[in-house]
Amino acid sequence: MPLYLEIAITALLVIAGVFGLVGSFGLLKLADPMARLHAPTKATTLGVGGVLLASMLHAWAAEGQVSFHELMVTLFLFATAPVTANYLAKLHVHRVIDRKTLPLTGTVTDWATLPEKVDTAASPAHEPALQALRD
Amino acid sequence: MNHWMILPLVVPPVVAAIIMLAARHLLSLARILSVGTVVLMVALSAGLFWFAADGTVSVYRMSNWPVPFGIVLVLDRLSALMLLLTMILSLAIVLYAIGSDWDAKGKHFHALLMFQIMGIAGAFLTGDIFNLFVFFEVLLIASYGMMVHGGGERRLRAGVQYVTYNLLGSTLFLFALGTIYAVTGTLNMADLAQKVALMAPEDSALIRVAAVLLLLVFAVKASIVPLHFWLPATYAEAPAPVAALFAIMTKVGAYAILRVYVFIFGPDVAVMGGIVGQWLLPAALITLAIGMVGVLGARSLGHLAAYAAIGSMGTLLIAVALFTPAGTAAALYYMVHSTLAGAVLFLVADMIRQGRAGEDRLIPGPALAQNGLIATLFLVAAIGMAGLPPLSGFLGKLLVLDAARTVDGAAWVWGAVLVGSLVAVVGFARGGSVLFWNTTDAPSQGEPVSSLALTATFGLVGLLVMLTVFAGPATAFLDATAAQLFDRAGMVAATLPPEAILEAAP
Amino acid sequence: MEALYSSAIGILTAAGIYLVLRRRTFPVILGLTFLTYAVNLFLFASGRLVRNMPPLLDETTTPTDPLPQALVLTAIVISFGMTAVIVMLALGSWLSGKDDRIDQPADDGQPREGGQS
Amino acid sequence: MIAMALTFAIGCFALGLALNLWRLLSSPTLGDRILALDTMAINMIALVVLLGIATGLEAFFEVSLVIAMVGFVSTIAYARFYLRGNIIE
Amino acid sequence: MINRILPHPGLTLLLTLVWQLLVNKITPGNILLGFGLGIVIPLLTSAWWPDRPRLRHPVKIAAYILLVIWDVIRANFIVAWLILFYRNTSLQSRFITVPIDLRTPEAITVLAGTITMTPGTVTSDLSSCGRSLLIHCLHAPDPDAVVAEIKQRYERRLKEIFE
Amino acid sequence: MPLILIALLPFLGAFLPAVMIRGGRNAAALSAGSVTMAAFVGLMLHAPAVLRGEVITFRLDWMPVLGLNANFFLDGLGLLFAGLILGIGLLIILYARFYLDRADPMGAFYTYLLLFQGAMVGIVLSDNVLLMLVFWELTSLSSFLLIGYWKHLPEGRQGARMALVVTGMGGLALIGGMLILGQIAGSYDLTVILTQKAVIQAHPLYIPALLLILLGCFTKSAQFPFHFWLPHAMAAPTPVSAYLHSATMVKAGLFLMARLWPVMAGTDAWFMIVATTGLITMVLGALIALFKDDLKALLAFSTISHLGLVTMLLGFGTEIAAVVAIFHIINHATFKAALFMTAGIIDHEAGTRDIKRLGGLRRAMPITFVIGTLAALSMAGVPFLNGFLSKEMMLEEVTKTTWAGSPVTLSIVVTVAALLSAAYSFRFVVHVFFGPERHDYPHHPHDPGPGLWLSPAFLVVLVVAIGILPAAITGGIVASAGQAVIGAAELPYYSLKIWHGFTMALLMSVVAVVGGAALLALHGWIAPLWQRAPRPEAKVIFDAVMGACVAGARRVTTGLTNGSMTRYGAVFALTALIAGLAAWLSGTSAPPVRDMRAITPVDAIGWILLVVATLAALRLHHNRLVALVLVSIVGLVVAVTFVVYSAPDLALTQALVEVVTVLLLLLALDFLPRETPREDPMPVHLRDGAIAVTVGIAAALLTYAIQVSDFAFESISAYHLENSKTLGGGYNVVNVILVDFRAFDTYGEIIVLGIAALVIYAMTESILQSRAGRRLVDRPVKLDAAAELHPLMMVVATRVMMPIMLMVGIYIFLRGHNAPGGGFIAGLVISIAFLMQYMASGFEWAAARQRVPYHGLIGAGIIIATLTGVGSWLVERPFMTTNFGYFNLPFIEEFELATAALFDLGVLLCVFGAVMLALESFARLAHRRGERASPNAMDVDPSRDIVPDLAPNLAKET
Ligand code: NA
Ligand code: NA
Repeated sequence: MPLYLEIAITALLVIAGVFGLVGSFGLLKLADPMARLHAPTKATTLGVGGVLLASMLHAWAAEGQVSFHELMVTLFLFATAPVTANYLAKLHVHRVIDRKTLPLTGTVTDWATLPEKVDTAASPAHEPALQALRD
Repeated sequence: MNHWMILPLVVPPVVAAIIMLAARHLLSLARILSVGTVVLMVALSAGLFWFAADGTVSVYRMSNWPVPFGIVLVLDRLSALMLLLTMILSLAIVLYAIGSDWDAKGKHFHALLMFQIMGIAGAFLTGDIFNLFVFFEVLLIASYGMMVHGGGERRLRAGVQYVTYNLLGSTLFLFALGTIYAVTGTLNMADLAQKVALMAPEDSALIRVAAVLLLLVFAVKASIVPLHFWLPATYAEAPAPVAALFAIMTKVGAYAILRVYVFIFGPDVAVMGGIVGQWLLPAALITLAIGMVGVLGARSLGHLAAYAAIGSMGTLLIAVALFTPAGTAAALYYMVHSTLAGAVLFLVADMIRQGRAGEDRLIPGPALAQNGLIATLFLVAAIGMAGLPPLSGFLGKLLVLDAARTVDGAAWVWGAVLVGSLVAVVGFARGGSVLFWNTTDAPSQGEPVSSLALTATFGLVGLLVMLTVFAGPATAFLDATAAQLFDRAGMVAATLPPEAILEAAP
Repeated sequence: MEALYSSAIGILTAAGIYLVLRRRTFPVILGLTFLTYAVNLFLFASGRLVRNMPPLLDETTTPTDPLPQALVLTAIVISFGMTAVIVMLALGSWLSGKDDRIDQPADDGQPREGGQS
Repeated sequence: MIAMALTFAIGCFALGLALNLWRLLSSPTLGDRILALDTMAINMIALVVLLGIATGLEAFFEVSLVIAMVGFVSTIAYARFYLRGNIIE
Repeated sequence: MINRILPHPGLTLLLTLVWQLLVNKITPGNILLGFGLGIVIPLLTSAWWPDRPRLRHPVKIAAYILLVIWDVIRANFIVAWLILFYRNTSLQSRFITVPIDLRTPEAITVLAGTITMTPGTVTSDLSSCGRSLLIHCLHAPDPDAVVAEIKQRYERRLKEIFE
Repeated sequence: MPLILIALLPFLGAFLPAVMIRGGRNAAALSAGSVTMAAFVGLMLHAPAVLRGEVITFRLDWMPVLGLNANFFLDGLGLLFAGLILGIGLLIILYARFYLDRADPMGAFYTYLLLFQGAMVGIVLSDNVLLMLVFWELTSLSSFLLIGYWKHLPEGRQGARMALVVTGMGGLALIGGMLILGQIAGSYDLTVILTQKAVIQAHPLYIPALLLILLGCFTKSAQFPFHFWLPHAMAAPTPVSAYLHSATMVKAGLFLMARLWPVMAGTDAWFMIVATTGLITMVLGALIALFKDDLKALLAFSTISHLGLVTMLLGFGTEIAAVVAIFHIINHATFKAALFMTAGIIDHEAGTRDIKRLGGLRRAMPITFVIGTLAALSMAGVPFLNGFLSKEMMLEEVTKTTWAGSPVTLSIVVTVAALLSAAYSFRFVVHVFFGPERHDYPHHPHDPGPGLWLSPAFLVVLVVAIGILPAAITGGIVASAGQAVIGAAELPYYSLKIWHGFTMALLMSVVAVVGGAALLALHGWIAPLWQRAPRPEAKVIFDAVMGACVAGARRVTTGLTNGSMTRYGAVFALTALIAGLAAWLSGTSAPPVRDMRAITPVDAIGWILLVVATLAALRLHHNRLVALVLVSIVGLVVAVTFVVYSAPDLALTQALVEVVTVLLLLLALDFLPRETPREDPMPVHLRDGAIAVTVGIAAALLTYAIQVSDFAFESISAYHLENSKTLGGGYNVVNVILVDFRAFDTYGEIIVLGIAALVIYAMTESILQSRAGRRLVDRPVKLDAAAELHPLMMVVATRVMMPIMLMVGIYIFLRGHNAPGGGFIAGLVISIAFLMQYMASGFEWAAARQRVPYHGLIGAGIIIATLTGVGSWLVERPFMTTNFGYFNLPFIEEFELATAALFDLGVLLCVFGAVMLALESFARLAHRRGERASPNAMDVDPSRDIVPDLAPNLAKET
């Protein structure tokens, strides 16, 4: 195996390990639930990504064959991580965060997760107009 | 190769699949398919019975792999007998279910019945111990569905317990199978039989653990005390035709015990040291006692019948636990008898409930619309379950007592069987006199029993009579069956190819 | 390592049994799940534990015993079906009754609601 | 060199898993627990791929692919359940 | 005609590619098989994906992907830094509202996904009318800058790609 | 007529009355009578030969294996009893026709009666003791039906049960005794057994056999202390009492003692038990009879007394006593049946049978008076009546017998008994027929029609005739039967005549008759004393015992099976533990042969995760959702464990099944409580914990024991590894096992899944249609639920993922034969893709786009799998035999086609259909009434809603 490949693989593995660990550490260390959400969704993507890249390189180096099916794993992780994060954030928004501390939507409607609230002052006034537009 | 013997495992599931595909919403079509299939199965299993009756052992090598590397089905006298019994019982049950409209009280009765038949048939035919597990699961899961058919709180609750208990049993089954495989490296019953027989007695601990754990699994199915707890509520709450069909389910356990603990872990196998018989016999005696005490103390018809079933399993297993050809022949005769009689009892119980507008408790109520007829059937069932003459139950008991007289503890066996009969007689007499004699003058609110349901039940009674009248040929056949079962070398030679047969200890 | 593996099975079994002995359906189902894990691992180990030799003939020359794997696969599937059914039953029992207890009233001679059938 | 790096990376992800478990057990909110579970799945994917590199066996990859593909389904299901009470409606 | 057989050429292409990734061995047979499946599967699943957007500008898509990859790597370092070297109390976490002009659900999803994967931001919710995103920032001393960056760096590009 | 036919005729004819009753009561009676007459005639045709000393036999093999054969024989004893049974049976049939009320179901009565008759004839004609047992038990059963015939009477029901319990118990003991006897004698045939006297009496099992057989005889023949059932059997209609409970059935015990007399009698034990029991019974019965006011009760106790008398005679063990016993059996049958019928007539006509309410009937019922008086006097032992003769001979034997060490004690006691007997007999006559005429009867009494009195009259004619001409009438049969009983060709000297000269016996007789008359005179004075005297009431004791038994049975049953799953589970676990442990300890094990492997960091972390998650699940299991999360972790660890230990297929399966299971449990948890209440006290936890821990340790030890041991034989999997590629056509041996070597397991497994789905579907339907279903659709919406159902990001992500996942599914399916994967795993992947769609876009929306019904998929899967298997028949191979080949097409590298893949397709379809049907069913439960399906997949879709950019609502600024 050429040295540069070996170095590259080693570096990727070390970086991946570090980021993977940082992600998990962040999940433990960060204080509030929303902040914790940042740690794994990001750090681990590079963690796993690094590992997968190392795997691809290693396969190439070891068997002389290009291996790209690792990209499938990456694809899935990239496609699903935001959805997961979104769901968990909604969960916090709905169950943990005081809705008064949330910023306004800037529109007539509230955030989608939150159940209809009576004290949305603008809502009643806008309702007929909205209805008219929908029809 | 005899392709006929695979049909009981192929036709019912395909018919079930057709029902799912085409007759999901057409009860009448499902009924036709179901009855047609069962009739076909009766004919088929009768043919197989005839074929096996002369002692021919047919081996069906699935996927054409040499034994012991693939799965085999083995048709010998015993499996042919059990198959025939299953199919005949199923015919009565499907007719009763249709006649009593039980099959319309929920979805998919007939599809589940088809699967149930397949599962039971598979358990009887397979010659592979893991495949036996698979078929146990098939028949169990179908039975879960049939047991809760129609729904209702009590039934569902009983169903949860039934399933939980059997899942524990399945777990234990796998522990036992894992141990067996880890020790012997094989799953084929015949191969297992020859290898266990050749095992060095110095290394007996693990295989004994496996054998005993497996015994407990079968004990659950056969409802041997202290693993019988699932049965009373299950049988009492199950829909009647299903409870009647379950009469064969406990026999699956008994069959498995016979098959495995005669053929594989037989009483003469050095590595086993005869421990199975030593433990099974007391357990069977207690089972009989618990069952009969339950009959005496029953407050409801359902429990009366359920405990009678437990008691009859006790008697049956006493005979099994003798582990002699005579004991096994007695057990087989009693097995056929108690399956039919138990089914009759559950069907009659249903007729009584129907005639009493659902009242299940043993309390006085209005006389039934068909009091005399149903009372007669109840009498027949009670005579059968209590083992009184003139029905086959009495002959079966005599066979059991006769077989037991030379063994250690014969006095216990005799005492238990005879006192058990007495207690059962008392229990049934109490129940019957409340139900049919101690009637109030209020008009009956129940519905009359349909003629199809009656026909099905009388059909079973007719079989009991036949079993009595033709007890001679029956016992001769069963003697031969037991002899075949005890002939390990013969069965091994019939199942395994010559090159797979081991000569000496490895 | 075998000791570690065995102890894990022991702990799973213990957890399963403990939960099965609870009085509500849900923990009992969880207990059965634990028992399933335990027994699947046990059955798997009946071929003895071997690292990095999957029974793929193009990948290894000395593959591990494939038979227990096939058996466990069957067992996993079957236990999944069983779990599904008991979950449904537990649900049905809870919906048609008053509580999610797993206990059954004894044959106490009391009238039953709704009768049989 | 690669072997050492592999051991290091495996150690990192193993430690990460332990930290996730700690988070899961110590966390007050269910959201955190679900997140910890999700992170564990991801760390396991990494671990399995690392083992694949170490052994050169393709088989490990398949497992990581499948966990990556469906692992999030249970995460979403838990979250949905906690949000709505019902996961399919 | 072409439309009926090949209703979703982009998806077909993607699936063909996915097949090559899966089998990990590019051969004519595999390409053919992948392509065949790439045609059949979208036909089978088209009911579950109505109103599929038409993507143009493949170059822009590629550029966007590269941009995001770069940003993800950057994000990893930034977040790692924040995790390792910031005390929890000194992090200025907050929610911000980002009004969006995108209308295509697919585009909004890509935007939201990008935001989540990139530095210190997580897409948390959408307004009930779909006109603004709720973003949580791990450390955002200047929320307006974040809003501006998102709109400039990502939303603008996505609008070109999707709408 | 063959003997078997004589025994079976009543059985075969038993259904006739039940049918003929439609033609009226006469038709029923006539049919029953004809059957009996036919049997009687058949019997009598053999009489001359038997009286000549021949033995008629009939043999038919029934169960040769057991030695239970339909062997019958007819000798003097059999002829006597069969004659009595059929002859008196005829009279009873006639009597009953006129006795029974119009409202009584006469058809059933005659049916029961014929069943009984057949059973009785069977007993006395059986050559095979096992066959005899069959008939014996049948008499108990038919007697049960006959006693309970008037089902509205509680006394009838209770009496029937009591009789059944007592005689049933005896019958069961008899079974034991007979089996022992057969074992000793080496045959169950009486003709063989009866030749084995020496062998039997010397056998160590003689005493047990004797005790068991005597228990059977004593219960049946109402000997002390089992006598109490007989009076309660009097609740039966009087014809039954006359027939069963005086003339025939109760004599079955006597018959059997007589039958076995040649081999059982003559020992000290026999004498001590049988003679003493008979004596006590005789005295006690007579004493109680004297004070019974109910005519039938009086007769019942008198029957007990006379049965005791015969028992005593048989117990003496002398040949002459045995012959006397036979003679008394005949005499008792005639006068007692007549007396019962008389009592019945009185009851029928006067409306009461209470002696205190009767009196002076001699004028109102002269015929009855004559019949009753003659019969009663015979019973009292008055000369010129048959009772006198046999009593006289009995007394003669008594004087010759030493009992309890004294030659006179027995004589005194028996004389007292005879005296009492005379007293109650006189009382029957005097207190009923004599005294002032009374006019306070419920009915106006008068003699009945001949239908009722003909039968007793006939018997009384016999009473008198035998009394006067004993030798002429009964000489032959007594001799013949006597020979049969004592089993010797030569009879001892006896003479059947009235006058034997002045003997001790005559003196005793005189004392008895005179004393009896005197005692009757004192009756009015003694009776109150008797009534006040404390004495055990058999029925009370019996009821108390039975009550205690039933209560005990209930306590045992409900105490053991108390409905607690916890208990059942604990017993299960402990049984497995104890049995496993005992099995282990009972055997020996070889020393460990396998080396242990080192622990890697991955092992360690896996172990830690698994153990901590498991323990945490136990700790936190009350929060069900958290428990589920922890279970998921365990599942993940198990999956990784599989791949680490070389089982990628398992790992894939486990990971996928885990996801589906989580979905399933979450679907269910929506309806279930979220919390498990903390309801168990600490001791319960400790108990359960202790059980769990011990079982866990056992499981661990078993696992370890396996790990250190080796296969005792080479595993069959060596063959699989060797031939997977060459013969199975696949590199992935696990898959080849699943679809080829052990495809039949897989076939069963997909069927399990299919059934599971079917069950779940069926249950869903039945829940939805039940009350629970109505509650379900009306349940309130959860107030705290998030507003958004189907978030945009999820929907879009799913839309992209779904085709890719299907692609992956197909990939896994196609390559399964050679690499990890296959139909099952592919089916799960595809299912999850669809489930994701359901979750993301909603049930209605997603389901509306699903065209193929899941039921059909399961069905199709099963059919495809089956047809693939059946296909191999075409090439003359067994079910599921596979075939494969390698093919080349232009531009494409070589590829493989295998029939196993088709089977695997069936697996895939079935799995997919089953998973989807199951989860869809759960999802259907969630539907609330009035909920309309959304036409859109996502709640928020800006491309759909045209909402203006209205002014931001600044009012809510924080
Ligand atoms: Na599971
Ligand atoms: Na596979």
